[in-house]
Amino acid sequence: MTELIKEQHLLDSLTSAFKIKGRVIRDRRVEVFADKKMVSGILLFAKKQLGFIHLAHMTCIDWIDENKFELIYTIWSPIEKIHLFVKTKIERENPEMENIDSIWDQANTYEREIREMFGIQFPGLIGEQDFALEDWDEMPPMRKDFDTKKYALETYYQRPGREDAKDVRETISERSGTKVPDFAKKYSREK
Amino acid sequence: MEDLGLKIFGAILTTILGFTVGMTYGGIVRKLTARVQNRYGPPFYQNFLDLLKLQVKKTNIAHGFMGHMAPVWIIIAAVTVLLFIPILNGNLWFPNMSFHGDLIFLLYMMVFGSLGMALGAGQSGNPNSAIGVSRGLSQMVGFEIPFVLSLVALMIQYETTSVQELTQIQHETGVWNAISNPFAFLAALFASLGMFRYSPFDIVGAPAELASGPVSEFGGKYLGTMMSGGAIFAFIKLTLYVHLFLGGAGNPDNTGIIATLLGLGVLLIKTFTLYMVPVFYGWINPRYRTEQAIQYFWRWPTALGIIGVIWAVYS
Amino acid sequence: MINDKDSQKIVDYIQNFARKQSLFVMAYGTGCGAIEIPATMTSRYDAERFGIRGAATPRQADVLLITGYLATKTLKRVIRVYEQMQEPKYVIGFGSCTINGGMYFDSYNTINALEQYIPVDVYINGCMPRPESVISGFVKLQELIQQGKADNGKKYRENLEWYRTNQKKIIKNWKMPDYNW
Amino acid sequence: MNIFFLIILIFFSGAILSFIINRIAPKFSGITTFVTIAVVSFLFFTQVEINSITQFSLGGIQMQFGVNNYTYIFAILVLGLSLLASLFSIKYMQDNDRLGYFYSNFILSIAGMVGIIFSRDFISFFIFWEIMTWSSYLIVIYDGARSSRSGLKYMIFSAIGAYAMLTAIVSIKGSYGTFIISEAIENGAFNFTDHIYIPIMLLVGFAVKAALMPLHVWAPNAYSKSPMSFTAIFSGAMSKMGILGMGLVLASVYSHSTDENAFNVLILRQILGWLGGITAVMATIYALIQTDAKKLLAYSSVAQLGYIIVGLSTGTKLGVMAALFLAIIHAVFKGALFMVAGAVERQVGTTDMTKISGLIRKMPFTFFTALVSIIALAGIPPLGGFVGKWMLYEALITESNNYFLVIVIFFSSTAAFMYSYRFLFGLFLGQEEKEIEHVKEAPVTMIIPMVILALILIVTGVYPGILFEPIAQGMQYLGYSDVNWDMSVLVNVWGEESNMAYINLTIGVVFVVIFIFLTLKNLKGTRYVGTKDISTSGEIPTENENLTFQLDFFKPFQRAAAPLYKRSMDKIWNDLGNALEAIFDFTRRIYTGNGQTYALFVIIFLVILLIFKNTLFTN
Amino acid sequence: MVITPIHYIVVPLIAAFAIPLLSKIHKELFRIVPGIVMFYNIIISFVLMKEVNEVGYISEIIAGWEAPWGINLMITPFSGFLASLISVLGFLIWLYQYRFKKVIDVDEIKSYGILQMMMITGAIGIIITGDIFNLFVFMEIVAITAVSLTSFYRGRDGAEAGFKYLLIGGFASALILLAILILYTQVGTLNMAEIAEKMHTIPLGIKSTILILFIVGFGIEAEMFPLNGWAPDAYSQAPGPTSAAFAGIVVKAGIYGLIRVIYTLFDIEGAFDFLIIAGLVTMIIAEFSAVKQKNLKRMLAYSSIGQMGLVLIAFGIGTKTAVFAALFLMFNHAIIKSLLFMTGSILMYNSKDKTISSIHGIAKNLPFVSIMFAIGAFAIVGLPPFSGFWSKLYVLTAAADKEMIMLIIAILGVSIVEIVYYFRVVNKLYFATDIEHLDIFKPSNNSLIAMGILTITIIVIGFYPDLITGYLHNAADILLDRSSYIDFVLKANVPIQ
Repeated sequence: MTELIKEQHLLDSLTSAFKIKGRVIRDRRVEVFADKKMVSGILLFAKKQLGFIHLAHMTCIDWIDENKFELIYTIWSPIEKIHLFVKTKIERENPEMENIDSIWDQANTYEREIREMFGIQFPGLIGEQDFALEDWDEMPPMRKDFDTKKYALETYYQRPGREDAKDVRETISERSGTKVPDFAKKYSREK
Repeated sequence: MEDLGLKIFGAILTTILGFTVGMTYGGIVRKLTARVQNRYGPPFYQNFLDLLKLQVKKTNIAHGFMGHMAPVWIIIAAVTVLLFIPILNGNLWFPNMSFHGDLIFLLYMMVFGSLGMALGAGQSGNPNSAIGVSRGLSQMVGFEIPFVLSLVALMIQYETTSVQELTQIQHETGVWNAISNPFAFLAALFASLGMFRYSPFDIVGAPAELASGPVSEFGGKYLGTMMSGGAIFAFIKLTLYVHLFLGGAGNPDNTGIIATLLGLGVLLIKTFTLYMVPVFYGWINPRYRTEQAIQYFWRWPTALGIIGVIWAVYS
Repeated sequence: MINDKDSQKIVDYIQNFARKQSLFVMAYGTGCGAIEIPATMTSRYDAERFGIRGAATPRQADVLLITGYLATKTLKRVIRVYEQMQEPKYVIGFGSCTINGGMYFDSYNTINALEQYIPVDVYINGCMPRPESVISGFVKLQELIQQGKADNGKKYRENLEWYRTNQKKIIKNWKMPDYNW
Repeated sequence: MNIFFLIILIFFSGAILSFIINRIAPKFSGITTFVTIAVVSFLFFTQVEINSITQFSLGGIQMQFGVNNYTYIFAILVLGLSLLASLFSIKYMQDNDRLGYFYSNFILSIAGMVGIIFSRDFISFFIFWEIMTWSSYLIVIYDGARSSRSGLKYMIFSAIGAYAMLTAIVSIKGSYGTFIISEAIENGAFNFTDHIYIPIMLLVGFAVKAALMPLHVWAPNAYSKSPMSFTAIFSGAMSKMGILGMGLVLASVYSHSTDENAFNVLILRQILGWLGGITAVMATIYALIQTDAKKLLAYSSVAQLGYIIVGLSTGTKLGVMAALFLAIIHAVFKGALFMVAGAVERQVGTTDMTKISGLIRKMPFTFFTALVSIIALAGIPPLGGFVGKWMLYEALITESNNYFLVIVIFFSSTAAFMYSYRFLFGLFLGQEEKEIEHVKEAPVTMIIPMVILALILIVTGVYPGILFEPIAQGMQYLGYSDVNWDMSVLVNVWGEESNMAYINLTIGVVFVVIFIFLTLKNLKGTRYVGTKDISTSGEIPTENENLTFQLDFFKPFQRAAAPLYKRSMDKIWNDLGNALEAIFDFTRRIYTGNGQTYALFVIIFLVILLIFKNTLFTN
Repeated sequence: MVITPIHYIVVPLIAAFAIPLLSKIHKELFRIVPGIVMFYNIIISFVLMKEVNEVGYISEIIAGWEAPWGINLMITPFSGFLASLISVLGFLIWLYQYRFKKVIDVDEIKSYGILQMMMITGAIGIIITGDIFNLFVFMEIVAITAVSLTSFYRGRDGAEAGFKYLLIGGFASALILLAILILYTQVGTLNMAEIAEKMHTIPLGIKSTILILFIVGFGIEAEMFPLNGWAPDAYSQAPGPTSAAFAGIVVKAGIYGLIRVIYTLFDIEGAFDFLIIAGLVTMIIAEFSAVKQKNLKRMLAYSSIGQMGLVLIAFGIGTKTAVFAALFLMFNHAIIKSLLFMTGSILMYNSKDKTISSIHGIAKNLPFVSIMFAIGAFAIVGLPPFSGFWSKLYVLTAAADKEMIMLIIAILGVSIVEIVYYFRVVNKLYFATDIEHLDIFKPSNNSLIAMGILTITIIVIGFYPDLITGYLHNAADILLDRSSYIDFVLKANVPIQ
């Protein structure tokens, strides 16, 4: 780990400033876990003080077992050449997150997508309710508890002969001599 | 009355000829283009099939009265102009009303069709159509300048504004205007690049940019009629060029059937050769922007045209 | 004379021949299939020798080529384009996705069978179909046209109720203009 | 009572009457105007004998009234157009205030024009000219503060022109001892040998009204700011008064030109011709970037007047005939077009083309007029405009050998297609605007004059001879002998002829055939759809969305022709105006307001005079 | 009743002394008596004018001493014309100011009517006298009354303007007096006809010096550049009716002095050319300055100066047509500029800061005044069919007869400038309605009548100039005939014994 000095240094400066946990994943990858309320402060600090001027990406993961959404902000410093992942978890019930499009304009796009796909509200977000979908009034489709197959079967005409569509992961894993991991089985389409 | 009957017959004959030749040339160009692109290409009669298909479409959409009238205007302009230029020099088979018409009339009458089409396109309300019209009119202002310069050069060189007269003079002296006033010819040739709207001057239709420009909203019989008008116009422009610069075709002293056919042959050869100029130029050039196209015409072709006029005055 | 059956046959033959030999294609490049179109049209496969060429607007087009999966959002546009085309008009479904949803069969926003929403003349199978199969599909369409079996515009008009029901089922907010059929 | 005095009396009493009637019943103000003009027209065309002369003296100056063949052309034009415009005006001006003011000035300006027509001496000519000018000025500023600036501009330029003219007039009196026009011509006032400035000054005076470059800058604003029913006359007839004068002067100059001054005349001819040509080009390219239909038409008027001046400048038979023919045709179609703009303005409330589109379904008759007039304007066969253009080109190429001017004119004429199309497209075509759904066709009294003008255009296109007859007689008065004309055949100097009737017959036949073919062919299969139903890559425009392409319509052309747009005459005049203002400011400062300074002035003046007394005063 | 020129002087003088007494009887008589006097003046003028037009000259000898020893009053058609013009204007101005609120409200109202009347009397005196010293005396009367009228409103500005006028006017008096002194030393007489007869005996150097002194002296009154510094202030600060009187009466008297001196007294070469140059410079500078003025009355003042320049030009051309034109011009200027000052004053009283921009759209409230102002403006810039056109035309014709093309261009060029500033005002009067005018100062009916008479005159003369041209031609003829004037005074009028 001696070669990851700049990463470690970055992590140190962040943890000392905010009292948060974090780790160096590998070279040029650093992640920190922050409380919901601290996120915007960390991002602003990273942007203004540490040179992370670019919001590369922003996404969301639905940890349905923990009953939490995890929001991940990926920011990039062209000087340090490090990707910093700022992760935070928020409750699934009435999810709400601070709007950061005042820090980066492009956050608006990501936030609208997340709002549409996961139903997370960002107060003060400008833009139409519809982002990619049109006239969608069901549960936000990227949530784990949304059953897309059931929805498709109900909504769309299914051509006969398509019922044999089986979960082929078993077969593929057998063919390649590996095992299907447990977590994958959990989310199998065939309950 | 007998004369009138002959004229009507001749008019129909001329129209059919112009239409056929124009369509065929278009087909041949498609074939040649395909060969240049290392393709097999459609048959040379493909244009006829396209036209027939368009004409037998079962439904047609018009956006209003001007939309309905647009193809009519084009055909009026095409046929009228066709009737007023000599197809074969002094041949009675073709009614050749050009005794009465002259170059200025032809210049303006050609615009008649464009204006009609522009109005039709305008009424459709499609923004692409309007943009196409705007570009087309702009480009027209571009290429008309060298074109008119070359025509003026011819007019003052021979003191006539009649196409028929110009052809006759070339026939009598045996010297083509292209040789007696090469600058004017070159200017006109450059202008023809814009006139035929092949690449790089295909900014009006501009595939992949404006849908198909002014005709965006036309289909079926309207599009078909416009296509026939366009084909006749192609023939008109070519014939006009041949008669103005390339010595014309036909022998006024001999109007027998064989001589007529011979004359037609000469006409076809000359027109086809001329037609290849813009087509060749188009194969190797990508599309200009509108202002580039206009400025293109306002530079060298205009200079050539001015030299041509001076040449005509002092020779 | 026109009412004469034989002469009508001849007229039909000629008309169908022209229609078959001159197909203006409105390629609706919805999915990954769009990449196959250039290959089909250019030097190597040269679809133009069959009289197939691109059309820029639906007004001029004869064939609507749906190349790939159709999201519900896209379907709305496809229906509009189809309705703007003028008869006779043909539709080619291109790729597995248009047939049964393909790999998107369980997606929450992709339709699974195109012919439920607009009448389809020819399906071309494959994911993606290669240009050869595309051309073969077109040739099949040409055969149908020659036989006079391919006029689905009329079918659509006659069964408009049924198609509309299907369309409205998935396009919830129906804000399409009404056409004076 | 003498018929001329009677006409003037009727006009003036009509003006006063319409002013008074407005106080009592505003509705009848317009009708009074119409009746006044109708009565005068009737009297003029029935009672006035051509070439009769009435002599009288006013203020010690001999004056003559009378009509000759040449001015008779303009009489037809002025009275005909005024009659139609006043009919149009009744409904157009209906809802406005201060109708009395408008109509009395309306009548006065027409009185001015008619007076100009039958003045045979320069003084009454000038008086009527000025009456016409200030009454039209008062109409230009009718619209209030918005137009007061353009009104002032108009008045200043008119004054420049009028005073140039007055200079020439008094110089004629001083040098040739007469105010009578025909006598002045006989005495050689326009010989162009000595007193060259006399015809030039007169030409400058007329050129202002004819909006010749560089004196045209008032025209676009004045034309577009005054009420349209007046602009129809303003641009159609009043500008022709300038043409009337120019034609008279130029014809005399040319017919009296001798070998000694041939070169001078040639220079004059070239300068005028080129000025006309440049006017045409510049006005055209400015017309096509306008977004206000009225302004577009105003610039277009300037351009068209440029053609007419080019025709006059040739001085050849065909050229002058072309100019006069174009003058009449221009009056007709521009009158019609301004009426169209007026009708649109009244029905829609604006003529901004970026705000209007798709009126064709709402106002079909208006569109018909606009279409016919635009075809005539663009000079496309088979309408009258083409005949004029044809003669102009023939004259330039065959008679005056001014080849490059042909190109300039042709460029302008081709570019004119662009703004012609812009006008039709901007107002009538394109998608229908949601906001103007309520719009209806204009009232009948507005439609009738427009349609009459459109029909005149069609008839003169087929039988230009109708107009050639009076023009030929008028030209004989100007000294052009042996003017040939035929009912429908155009002949150039080289003996080539074009038969308009023949051409029209051909066009008509082809039209009928194709139209029937297209209309009957699968009649049931043809669907007429609304303009919202367009192929927009599948996207559906909403109700309020208007996709019509209106802004920066000719942007590419503008970019291509950018050098032409750089120099603007307006700017040059503005700079000149600013420089003058600076001078005015400087002179104002001479008066310091300080008594001592003034006393100093007196002493200095006294001293200077005493010093220089021997040079100043001699026995 | 025999009417003789002496009535011009005697009646007002008696009236002036009588007014304070009469006012004890009734208050209104203050204002009415001057009007009666003015009206009587008109009667005298018309009678005399008719007579003089037939006879040629009328002479009246005062105190029994014959010319050249005594003082004589001379009525020529020229002076008769001016006298009637001044009388008519005087009466109209009286009519205008009668019940003129802004004048009545001031305390010095008693003196106002008398001053006005005396000013007019002085002006007429200048015109009809045949004695050069007498002329100087009348000049002084005019100057003194004018100065006191200028500072009538006892404000700071009025006082300043009055002071300037006093200063420059003092120069004028001194110079004229000096000129008369030198003249007297040379020829030993004060009678103008005799001076004129003996003029050729004076050496050129002295002669031109005298002329220059006269020119500068009268030039000050005639508003010649650069001697006219007093004028804009005086015009703008004086009460409305007085401004009109200045333009119509005082300036005319100054011009008369100048012309009488140059045309009758002197026989010197170059004086006419000098008049043209001086007039041209005056006109150009004044009209240019007028453009930038913000105060309407100042603008009118400059315009008035410019018009005077034009009159000087016309006199300078010196031909018969030119003199006729100059007379016509004087006539026009008197009636039009009076009208403009009358209407303009009313407009100005309605503006808070006395600027043109503050009377935007006032035509709505003052329709008649505005339209009369507009007609005045149209007339003064010379638009037909108003009277101003004809005079301008005759001036130009006169210039053209001498082929002075540059002069014509200059006159007309300046006319364009005139159009600019007058039409700017007309535009503003009518077509800017963004300012609300509340307490409007409206003219009384008698003012309206006075202005209306002037307006109608402008229009009538515009349509039918022959009404006065005949008389003016006659006046011009006789003005140019220097020897007959001398002969009449010195020979024909000598009583045969």
